Amino acid sequence: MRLLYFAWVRETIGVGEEDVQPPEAVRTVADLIDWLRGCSDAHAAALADMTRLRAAVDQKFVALDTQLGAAREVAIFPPVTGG
Amino acid sequence: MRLLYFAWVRETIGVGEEDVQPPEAVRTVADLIDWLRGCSDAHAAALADMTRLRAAVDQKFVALDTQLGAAREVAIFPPVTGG
Amino acid sequence: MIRVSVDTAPIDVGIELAGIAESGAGGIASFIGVVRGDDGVTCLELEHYPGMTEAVLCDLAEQAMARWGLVSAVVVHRVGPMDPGERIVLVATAAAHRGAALEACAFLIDRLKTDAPFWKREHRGRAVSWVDARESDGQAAARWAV
Amino acid sequence: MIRVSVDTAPIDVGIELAGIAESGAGGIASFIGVVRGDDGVTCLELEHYPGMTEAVLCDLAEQAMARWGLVSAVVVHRVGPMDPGERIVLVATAAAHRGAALEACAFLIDRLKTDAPFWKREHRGRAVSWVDARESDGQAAARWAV
Repeated sequence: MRLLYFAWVRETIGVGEEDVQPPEAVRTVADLIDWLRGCSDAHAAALADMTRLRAAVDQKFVALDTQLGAAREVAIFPPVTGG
Repeated sequence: MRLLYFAWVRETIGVGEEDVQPPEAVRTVADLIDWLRGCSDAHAAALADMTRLRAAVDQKFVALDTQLGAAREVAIFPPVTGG
Repeated sequence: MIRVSVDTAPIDVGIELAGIAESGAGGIASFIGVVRGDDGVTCLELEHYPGMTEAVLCDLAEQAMARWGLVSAVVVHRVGPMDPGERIVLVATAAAHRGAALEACAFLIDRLKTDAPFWKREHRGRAVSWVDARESDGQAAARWAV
Repeated sequence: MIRVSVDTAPIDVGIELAGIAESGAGGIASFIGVVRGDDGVTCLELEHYPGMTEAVLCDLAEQAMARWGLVSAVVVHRVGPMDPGERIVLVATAAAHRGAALEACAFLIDRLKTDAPFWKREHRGRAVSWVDARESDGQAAARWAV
């Protein structure tokens, strides 16, 4: 599974993208975030507060309790601030 | 008193402006229009239907029953269609 | 900053909008009216009441500046003959935030339609006719009553 | 006609708006977002999600075309670093009548703010901070729910 990070999530984790293979127990986006927190201190710091995070699965915005299913690309980022 | 005509009022009367000296009995814009109808056949044709006319006194839109007072410039025209 | 212009020259959108963004403006809203070419019109002529027109447009711009706390308001109206596709009018507003700019822009074009002394005449080949005022314009202007 | 662009190049308003008026458009509404220079910002950086951004903007433009019967919709968003006074975004809509163009323009900028994956970072001299999302943007977008 391809992961993308943006804005301060990217900065704090230190990379913009990475490939991961989460275990079977990771079923939702929230599960994935929870699991990623264990990957490094930087991940733990960036992903500490779930209320400050938003996500997209295969380039569609989704709620954090969304099932990952056959997701190929998951992006995690703060609320958007364009325009 | 200076009179200005615009759009089809101007075209029908045949001039864009003229100076007139209406009698004392002409007190409102409507009185003025009524009196102007007697000036020529062209005036009578242009000013026949009061509901199709609008007016400005000294460059401010006014209702047709407005007193002329010390008006120096009166404009008579159809409803505006700019923009 | 208020800028009002009534002129026979074509309207240059890039120049008009470049001049409007002063310090403090976060958003610029604009509306451009164009001569429609899809109903057989070959030429549109705009007549106006010199002096009164500029005074009305300045007054509307001042109202918009005060009501929406604008940084700038620009109203440029073309007069004389013009071809389909050419610009008749440009209204632009600059404000700190977009809501103010967008609302003030709608106010200016709605009220210009009913308050400014312009008259349109359409040519369709040799046929010439004065354009009638539209009921819907009165309704659009009325929604800005305070 | 729909045109969506996400690019690091400066936005040329004259070119973007000149291209939008096709036959049948009587009115063109536009909104331009500008980097404000009045609160100490020396540079604004825009990051985005390539691929998803363009897809979201196209989808919003298609929604606007259908809902307001537009002739054209243009969304141009700049990314990368930019200076105060520079344009961040241009949204423009063309329609037969002004009401549709003005409403669709407000819809596009309101929904872009909440739906498109852009993130702003402000530089104030050496201090750098990510911009927080605003509650008021969510409210502005919500009024377009059908």
